[in-house]
Amino acid sequence: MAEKNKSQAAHAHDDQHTQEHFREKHLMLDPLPRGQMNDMVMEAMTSKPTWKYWLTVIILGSIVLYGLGYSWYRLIVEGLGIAGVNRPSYWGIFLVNTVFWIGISHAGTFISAILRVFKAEFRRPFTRIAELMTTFGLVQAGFSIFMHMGRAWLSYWLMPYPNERLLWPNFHSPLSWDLLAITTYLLSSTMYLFLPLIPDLAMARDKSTGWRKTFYRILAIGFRGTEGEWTHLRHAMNIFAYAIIPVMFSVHTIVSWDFAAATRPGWNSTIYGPYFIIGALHSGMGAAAVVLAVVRGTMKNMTYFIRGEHFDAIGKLMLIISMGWAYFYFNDYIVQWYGGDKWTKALLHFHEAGPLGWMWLSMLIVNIAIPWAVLWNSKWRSNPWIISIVGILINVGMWFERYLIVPVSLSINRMPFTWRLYIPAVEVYLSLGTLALFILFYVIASKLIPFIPVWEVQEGQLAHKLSKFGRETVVTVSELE
Amino acid sequence: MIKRLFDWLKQPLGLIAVGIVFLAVFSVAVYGLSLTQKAPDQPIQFPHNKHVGFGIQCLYCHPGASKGPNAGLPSQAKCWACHNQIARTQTSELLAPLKNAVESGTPIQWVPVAQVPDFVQFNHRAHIAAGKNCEDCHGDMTKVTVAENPQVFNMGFCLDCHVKTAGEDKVLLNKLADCGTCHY
Amino acid sequence: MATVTDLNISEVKLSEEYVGKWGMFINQDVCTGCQACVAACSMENNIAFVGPEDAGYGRTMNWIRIERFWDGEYPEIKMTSRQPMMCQQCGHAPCEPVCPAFATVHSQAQQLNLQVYNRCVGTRYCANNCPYQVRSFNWRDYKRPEPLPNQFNPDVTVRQRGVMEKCTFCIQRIHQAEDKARSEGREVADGEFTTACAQVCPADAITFGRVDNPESLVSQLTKQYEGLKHLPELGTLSNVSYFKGG
Amino acid sequence: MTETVNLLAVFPDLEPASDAVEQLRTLGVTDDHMNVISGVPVTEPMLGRPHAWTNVPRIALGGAVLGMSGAFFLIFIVPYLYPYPIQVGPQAYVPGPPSFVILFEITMLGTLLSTFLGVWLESFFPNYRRLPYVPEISDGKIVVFFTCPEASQDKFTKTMTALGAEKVTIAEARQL
Amino acid sequence: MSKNFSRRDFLKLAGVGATTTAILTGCGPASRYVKREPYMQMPEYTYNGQSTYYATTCRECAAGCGLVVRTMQGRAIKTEGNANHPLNLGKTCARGQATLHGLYNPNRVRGPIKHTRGERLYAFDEDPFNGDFPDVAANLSWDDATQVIADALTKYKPNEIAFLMGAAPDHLFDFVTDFTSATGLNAPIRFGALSMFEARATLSKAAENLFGETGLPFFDIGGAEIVLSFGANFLETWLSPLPYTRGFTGLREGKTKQRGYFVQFESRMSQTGGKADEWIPIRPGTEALVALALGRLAFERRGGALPRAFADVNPKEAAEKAGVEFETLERLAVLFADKAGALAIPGGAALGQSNGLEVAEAVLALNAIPDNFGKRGGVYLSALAPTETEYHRPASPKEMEEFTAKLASGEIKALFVHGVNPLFELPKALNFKAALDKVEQVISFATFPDETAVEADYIFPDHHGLESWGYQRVFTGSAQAILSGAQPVVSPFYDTRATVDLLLAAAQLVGGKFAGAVPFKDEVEFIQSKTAPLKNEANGFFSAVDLPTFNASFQQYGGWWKTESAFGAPNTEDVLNRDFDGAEPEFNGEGEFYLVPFVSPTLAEAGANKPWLQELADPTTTVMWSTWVEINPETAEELHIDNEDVVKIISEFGAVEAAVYKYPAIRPDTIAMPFGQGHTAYGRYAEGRGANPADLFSAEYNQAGDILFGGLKVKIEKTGKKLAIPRLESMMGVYGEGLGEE
Repeated sequence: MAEKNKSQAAHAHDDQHTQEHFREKHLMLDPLPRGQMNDMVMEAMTSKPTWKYWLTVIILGSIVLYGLGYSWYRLIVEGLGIAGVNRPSYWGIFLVNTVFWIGISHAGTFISAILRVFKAEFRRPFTRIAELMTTFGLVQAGFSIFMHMGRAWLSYWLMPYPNERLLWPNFHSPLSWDLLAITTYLLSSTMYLFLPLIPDLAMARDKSTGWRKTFYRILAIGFRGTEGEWTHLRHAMNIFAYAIIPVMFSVHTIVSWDFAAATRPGWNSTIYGPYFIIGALHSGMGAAAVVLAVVRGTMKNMTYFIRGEHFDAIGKLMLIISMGWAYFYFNDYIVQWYGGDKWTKALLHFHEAGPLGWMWLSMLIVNIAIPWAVLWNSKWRSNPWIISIVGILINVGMWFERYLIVPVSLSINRMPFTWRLYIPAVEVYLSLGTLALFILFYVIASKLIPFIPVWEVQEGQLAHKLSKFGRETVVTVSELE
Repeated sequence: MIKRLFDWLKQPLGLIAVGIVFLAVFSVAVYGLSLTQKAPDQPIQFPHNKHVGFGIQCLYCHPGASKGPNAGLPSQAKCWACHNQIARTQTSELLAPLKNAVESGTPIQWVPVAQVPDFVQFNHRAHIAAGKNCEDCHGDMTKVTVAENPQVFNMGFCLDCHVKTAGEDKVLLNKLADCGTCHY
Repeated sequence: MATVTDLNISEVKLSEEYVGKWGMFINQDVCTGCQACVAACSMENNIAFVGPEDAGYGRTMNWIRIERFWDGEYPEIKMTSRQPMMCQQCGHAPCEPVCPAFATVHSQAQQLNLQVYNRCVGTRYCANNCPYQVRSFNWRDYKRPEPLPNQFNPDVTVRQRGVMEKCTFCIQRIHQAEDKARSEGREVADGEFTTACAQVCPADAITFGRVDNPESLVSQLTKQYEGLKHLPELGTLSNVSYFKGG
Repeated sequence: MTETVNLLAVFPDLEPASDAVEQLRTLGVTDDHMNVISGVPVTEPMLGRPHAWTNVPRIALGGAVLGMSGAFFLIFIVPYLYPYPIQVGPQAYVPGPPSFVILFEITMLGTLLSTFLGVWLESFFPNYRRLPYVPEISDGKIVVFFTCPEASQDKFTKTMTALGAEKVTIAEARQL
Repeated sequence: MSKNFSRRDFLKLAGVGATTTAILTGCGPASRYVKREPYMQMPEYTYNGQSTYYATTCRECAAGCGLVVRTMQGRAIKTEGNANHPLNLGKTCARGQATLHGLYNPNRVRGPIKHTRGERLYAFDEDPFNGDFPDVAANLSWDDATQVIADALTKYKPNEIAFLMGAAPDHLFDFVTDFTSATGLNAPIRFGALSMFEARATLSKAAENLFGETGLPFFDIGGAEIVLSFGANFLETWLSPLPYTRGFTGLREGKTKQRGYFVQFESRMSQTGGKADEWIPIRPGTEALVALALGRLAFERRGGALPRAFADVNPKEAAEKAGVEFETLERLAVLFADKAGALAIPGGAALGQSNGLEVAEAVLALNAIPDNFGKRGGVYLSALAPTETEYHRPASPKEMEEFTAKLASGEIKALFVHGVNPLFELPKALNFKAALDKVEQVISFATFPDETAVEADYIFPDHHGLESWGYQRVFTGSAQAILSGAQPVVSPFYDTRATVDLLLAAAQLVGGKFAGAVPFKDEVEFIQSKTAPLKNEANGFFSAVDLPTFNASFQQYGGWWKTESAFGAPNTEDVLNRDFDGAEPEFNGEGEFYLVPFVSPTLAEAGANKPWLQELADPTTTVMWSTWVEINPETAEELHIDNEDVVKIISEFGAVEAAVYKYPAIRPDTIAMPFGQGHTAYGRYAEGRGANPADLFSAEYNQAGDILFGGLKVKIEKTGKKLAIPRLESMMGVYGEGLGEE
């Protein structure tokens, strides 16, 4: 009897221990009262900015002013000659950045739409942060496209509208598909960012005073949380979650068609669509990990919302995507190689052994070798430092990949008399400008937008329970919707 | 300090002041814009209506129209050939610039009125040969003094007429509506 | 008003059927690489010079370039036949469909590949997709100090920065000749006019004319020398034929 | 017509709120006259409320149709709007595969735009009028909002308090 | 995009704030309005917007090609070849095309200037593509100028006055010849760097020695079946490149029903050599040996008694010395002997060696084997121009040295320089600058602010060639005798004056024998007095009933020429009946490399100030805008020199620096450099660009008086600097550089 009691006590102790363990590990099993979570999020957002914050804003702001403002002004007034583009590398870093930023933007949709559709519960606290990445990234992509144009002030000609010239855009051109797709994607991802934000804005409205109150009152558009409002919102979000996935796939596929539809050696590849998508997710997930780690490290109360389990989950995705990317890259490579076209062979050789061979090699190392070497270990995966370093590396690697695809591949064509290297010039400033603007957007948004969708977290916490199956305590999730 | 300024601006008087400043800036901008849209003045207020009224053919002064791309402006020798014989030329104040120009041997600096952008390669001869009349594009010169452009010579204006001219003739339409007909 | 509905929409010509209108035959065997065509083209078409830095960086604006390669090793080395490359005025041009603004389109009347400067927004996609790499882009507003602009040909637009340009087969001369022939009520005769490059070529390596007329000199020469097209495997149906020679 | 009054009952949790809905119904308040305001999406079955009707999917469908017709316009009508055929390379005036791309993108744009618009239309957003509300909703409270005869206001208040309502007040329209 | 530049300049000036304004106005009509000035007196043959074409003569080199210039509203738009002109038959070279960039060059002498020697004639900055570099304004009137010349004519004794003129045998030369011979002044002397690099003196001397009469041989390449060229760069700048290029087309297109075979012997592959079916890199200096060996082998193949000329040579030894396989020589000898239309041409750096004359003679003698003299596909003597009785070649460098010595001795007090830029064109070794310093008064008639003009006391600019009247004798290249006519196609752009008019005015001012020597009203009258006798000549291209008609036709057709061939058949009796010792030349200098200087085919001696010529890719290396030195890649590897390394090339007489171009078609013991750049004045596009290989030359001459530009041995030294040479070709695509190791 005593023994039984003892064992029961031990069991109870074990139970408690298990529960503790679960609470510590899983946000969903560590519920806090809603009000407290609200306060935590509000505090993170409204706390008085430190000097470090202002310093960051000033540094980023000046990079944006010089890189995007002044350099772009020069680019427009003096022409693209101050950039490094030439014959035959007519496209340079601008297009690299476009592809890169569109790639980054894919992670946001992936996390908040695909994971929502598949009810991956770990997504809950960071859907917002990821969605912001979509919108902010797309803005940079758009900027990069307009920078790249020789006469950017005439870019409105690419929009279909009736005019006295009796001319419409050319819908045969992958670029005009691109423009439509990016516009669609930018609009829909912004809307998709906004819809789940409304309840949180309403929360912020209720919790703030002063100018913030006005600000959030306007943004919350009068949301109260009635049954009807929730129903409309839920339906809309559901539609969005499903519909935005093909849009997202189409965007990067079309971006890949800009290259794949061309007659150039190396570009003309049928695998480019999926290959670009997996590449986009690769860099996007990496960027998401970095952003999460930074948000967790710099903002108040975020250690509660963002935990090792989230990095763990992202790490798993990164590992899988890295494998997928390797598979697609190899697929593209072997088919091109096997085809034996002399120009394609020259191009592959140029990639590997040319002056930028180091880039090719490091691309393979950081995109494949490092994720595979590091991310199999769940302890390492859960460490924000490790995963964000891997994330940064993957992003560098993916940027290299795009660099190899755009200017480096352009160096080689069917007219060897024109082969020439591309040496970036003012593009570097403009690229840094877009990067700084991307970060600056986050830095500013961190003070204006509730980064954690509290209602979604609470919804998740309500749905999670610890249940006992026989002797084991496991997590169960009830489907609320 | 700034707060007080804002407070002052929020009250009705402040709002009115803001409104006035805004209106002033806006109208200056609009005026500036309208200035850029205006052609400079002609050196001589040339009365087209009178000259056409005397029965002078367009091609007399602008003979290039039937010969080549530009209609051309008459040389002052041509003006003077007639005006020399008109007594009033010697005294008229309006004609003083002409007299001065001829006597000093400096060309008159006309300001072209009807013009197409320089990326449009326009050829008068082809249009005259196709049976177009001057007034189809330049308007009725018996009604204007200093020439004005009745039309905005934009692409729609040109293309519309080209398409109408081609009518059912598809070969001609191909030719007339080809981008390379005007732009090269 | 005739609209396109009256026309046969699926009028796209198959490669076997395609016959261009204007074309060139280039006899590389006699081309001496003297650059007279480059100079003539630049003078005729108001092409900008770019200066050493840009020229050395692959930004030359010339619409025609003369390529030469090396064959063998010293002392058995030879220069390959000089290869003048200009826009091949493809019948099925890869550059055309990729322009989002319809700035480069196919002229139905002249069967030429047009570049409409004022419509160009400068995406440079066409240049990427041109397998012959013959398009040049106005990277800057290239300066031609006074009084050099006096030399400008008024029949050809002076291009602004940010605009793509390329060989037009001297379309201004085509128009002039056609206009003249029309006013005289006849067809343009073979050899009545020619492009600036063909006109100047001291070696008569370039011949220009109607390729749809089997009697024209260019057709005759193409036939006689069994002229070959560049990169025919791409199906561009170029209108310039080359004879490499030995 | 009896005078009615709008009441707000603030509940800390889902169960008492659903009980309250049940209770109200027995007290003769029809479903039309109640509403539940919450900070998390509580679904109708949880509260035992009838299914709320939404037109968002229909509006989305309408948008899709609109988008598709816009796409058809661009694909099939626009090439014929030119007074002359513009030919690019070897492609037909109405190119096959590219048309699908345009069709897809613009249809999706229509769908998503109208979905978004649907939310606004259906919820009468933006709405800056004064509305009955209590800020505690944001902190996870569930508010049952109902209309009852003025006469029985006390009875309703008591019932609600008994069911666990933290606060029962007259619903005051307030600036959100 | 505009004929007027207002919008563009506006944009450039605009600061950040002004950009919006500029764009807005740029869209508005105001920016489009330019004041239009109509003609005051419209010429009756012109209509606005219609082109007028004028026939004239190209003055870019001395060849004398006919041009038709398209003008519109008084602006010259485009030069085209004169299709009637027998010399060029409607074609031009690149320089002829770019002549408009001379006419409208941003740096010209804008009027008569009194000037301190050495002072700049235009502002200049390192970057000629930005900024405005105005020319020095005129500070004299033309009356003053006339007075200055009149003063010079009266102040100095006749033998103290000298005229130095360009190589072109034109009306000005005739005028000055008449003027000086009638007044006892020194006879004018003509010189041009091209004639120096063509070794024209050697070629004509060889012809004289072999054929017994003076004259410039003409080689009918078009009619030949096999052509052996010993360094002759006839497709580039040699003598008259257009007819020779036409001849080459004839060779290739097989007017003889068979594609002709072309072999080039030279140590560095020239543009011409690049077109050869066989390029044979023989050692510099062995050209004569190789020619003699080929002659002997060919004769042996044909059979018969070996002539004296080829008797002494040992072909095997010759092949070994020249660094050629003996079998190659044998094979070529067979080809040469068996073909009816065989032709051998001497030229290029081979003649600029101490045995240059023998090279020329030996190669010319080869033509005796097929005995093609005076026959189709063979060697002719060039037709003399209609007003000419004897071939009159420009001064050889040796004669220039004598002239320089005369200047240096102070014998000449006043020097008139026209149409030549001796400070650039003459090798530094001649020290013309020092000689010029000794001359009391230097008057330049330069159109452009060239080096010599900078060292002149007065500059009285002549019109540009397209603004001036004249005629020019065609000295070679055409079967017909041609007097090419020139007329202004546009009115002078600046305040310039024809030198003939200026000299006439000065002569009138001085009066006396000067006025009597040239009794003409103006330049045109002088020209017409010279062309008038042609009216009565038979077989003219046009005939005229009276003189005015003749003069009008002369202008309209761009000159006068005969319809029948005027080629001379050389007297060939003694050609093979002479001894050749086959000795190798002596090379100057200690260095390990033979230096092959060649004239840049696109720039030549005076093209450097024309931006489009600068931007033309060199036909062999595709280099633009600069000077390079060609080194065999293997040699470069041995010396650890890479592309674009700046090396110092040192001869005993000077040193220049240039960037290396690894040129695969040059002998490993040879380096080559183009002539044409290295200006220290001459306008913003020419100045401070590249180097001049003529700085390396020694002041030594061959028997014919040509400088030994092909007889130098030089050292090269690395400087450690790098200098990008802009090239059109891709280093990756053409040379595989930067593609990674294979």
